[in-house]
Amino acid sequence: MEKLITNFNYVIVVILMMIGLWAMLAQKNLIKKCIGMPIFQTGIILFFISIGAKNKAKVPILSKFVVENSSAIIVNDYANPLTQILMLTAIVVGVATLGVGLALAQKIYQQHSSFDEDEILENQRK
Amino acid sequence: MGFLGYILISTGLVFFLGTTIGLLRFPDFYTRMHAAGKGDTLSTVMILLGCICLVSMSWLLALKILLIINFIFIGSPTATHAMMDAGNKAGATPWRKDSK
Amino acid sequence: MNTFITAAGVALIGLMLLVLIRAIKGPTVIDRLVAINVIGTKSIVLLLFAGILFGQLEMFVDIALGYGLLNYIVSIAASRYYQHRKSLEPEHSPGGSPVS
Amino acid sequence: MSALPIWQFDVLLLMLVLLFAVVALSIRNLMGAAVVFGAYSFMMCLIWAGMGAVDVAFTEAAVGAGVSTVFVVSTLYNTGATMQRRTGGLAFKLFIGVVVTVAGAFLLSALPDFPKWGAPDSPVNATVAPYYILNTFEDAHVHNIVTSVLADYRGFDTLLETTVVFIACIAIYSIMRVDNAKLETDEPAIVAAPRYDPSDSLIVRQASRFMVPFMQLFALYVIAHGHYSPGGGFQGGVILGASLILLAISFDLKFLLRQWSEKTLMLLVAAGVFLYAAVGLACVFMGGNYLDYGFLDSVLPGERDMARSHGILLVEIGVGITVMFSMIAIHINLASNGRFDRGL
Repeated sequence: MEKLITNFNYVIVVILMMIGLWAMLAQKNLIKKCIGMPIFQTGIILFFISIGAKNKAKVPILSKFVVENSSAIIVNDYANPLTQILMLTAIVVGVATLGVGLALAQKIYQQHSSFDEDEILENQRK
Repeated sequence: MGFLGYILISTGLVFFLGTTIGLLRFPDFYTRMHAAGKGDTLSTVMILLGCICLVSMSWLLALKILLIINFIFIGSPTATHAMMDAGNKAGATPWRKDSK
Repeated sequence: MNTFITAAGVALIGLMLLVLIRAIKGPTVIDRLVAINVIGTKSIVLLLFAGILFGQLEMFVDIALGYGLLNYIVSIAASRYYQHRKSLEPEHSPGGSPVS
Repeated sequence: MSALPIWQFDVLLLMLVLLFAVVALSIRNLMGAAVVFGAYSFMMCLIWAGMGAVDVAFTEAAVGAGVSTVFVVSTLYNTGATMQRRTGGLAFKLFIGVVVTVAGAFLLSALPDFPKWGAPDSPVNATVAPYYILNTFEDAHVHNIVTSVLADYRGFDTLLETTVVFIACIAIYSIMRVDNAKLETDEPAIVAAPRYDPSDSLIVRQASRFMVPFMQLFALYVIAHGHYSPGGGFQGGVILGASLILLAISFDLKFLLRQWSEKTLMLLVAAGVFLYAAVGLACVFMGGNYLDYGFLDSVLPGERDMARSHGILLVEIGVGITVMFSMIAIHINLASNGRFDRGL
């Protein structure tokens, strides 16, 4: 129970991933599926960012003062940059893949004039 | 200077409270838009000005925040206009006294 | 000062929650759009508050500036959408709109 | 050092973000769902900022406010779907819910083994990451550690991510693009949108005309100043793309296509990746490894560390070009239904 409070971020991560996965599997509407995909994705991004966050740390940008006086850099003053760059690219790639999903949905709508999975399947059987 | 900052931020929060109440309580889209369009812009501008007064910062930083205020001052009323236009074109009906 | 900013930020988030009620309830899409626009403008303020609390405002002000510039694109897109598609109906009465 | 992490904000915002996710999925009107999804992205941006990930927050801000919602809106515009069909299938939804909950329970069972939230001595923070923090200024003369890791230490990763954006753009192009000449005979156009409409709002057009130059100037600043403050090719590219998308929305798609023809757009999408790869190849010719910018010091001004700094700038420009034009190409494809003549 105590872990539930200190590791609160992971709980949110898991719940976000569950919501996204549920939306992608259970929602019949293609647009809703396309919205569920980024929710799942932000769950994973939140996992990475929150695992790299440090208590009482600043943003990972060296200040002019530290650099010019060549004073020792204290590692724990800066948040983890590595997890951040892994996720930074993932966001832009995510919006590009969202575009691919929407393009597919739009093409399917042109064929079947519906976003609904059941109707599309019915149309195909005819 | 700091005192002015506290006052400006508090006033901005009060205006935002007004916006929120207006958004929640007004009966139709146009009146809600009235509350949101005016109160939102004004409260944001006030809080940002309060930030400039409250925190000691370089002039470049203050200029950047003033630029944000400038863009909000142009962008937010444009958005309000566009949404009002959208509501009008889409056929949102205005509230009348005799409508329920 | 930090306590005041923290309190103001928590108050802003609380008021945003109230605005979210309009986004959940809002009978038409346009109502939701108004609420979301208000939330977007207030995110700019919250970003600046985060910058003040971190003590590194110069790093956060760029993000806020980007938000200030980009915040109204969605409203204009929605206005274009409703210029050509007159399909504004409360969700609980589907009426004659194309259901899919 | 008044470094104060704002966990109290974060806990509130994390609750709020769950609420937004649920609301976005439960609204039956698709346009409403798209709009609320935009606000979900605002909240996420605030959370990243609260955890000190400013670059990620910037990317999320540019993507969430500028492009992703507009993509969904243009898809809805071209299809004309407004409402989700009210389907039964409650048993199916519940079954999926149970499956997902079981999967989530498995993940949650690992909860006690994770390091504490914000612990500085967790394996992630204590093994590899300190090297970057300690050495980035000596190696590459860059203040922003994220930029140097992005474009220099992990340059391969970013090159391939840029390629993924490029490939996604190509995929959308090949899915959506239709031949205008054939279209009339094959099937009737689903949307009979009017052409340029003079009754468009003058206010919106004038405001866009005022804002777009500032947006582009700001985006160039973001790309160039990414060494010292949050920013870089991805953020600047998305803002540049959003500025042209704003032009296309507030004027007309034709207005944009008069200046950027279809061919130019697609060539420029490829040109960004090409610039990135070419900088890497130039390093090979100068005698170093692929993407080892230090060996460009005879071409670029400065010593080896400054050469790395300038190499990073070149690479960021390449990323910016690809991201900008792929965002525009994706928008035009989605908004015009692949016809490249008119649309949202």
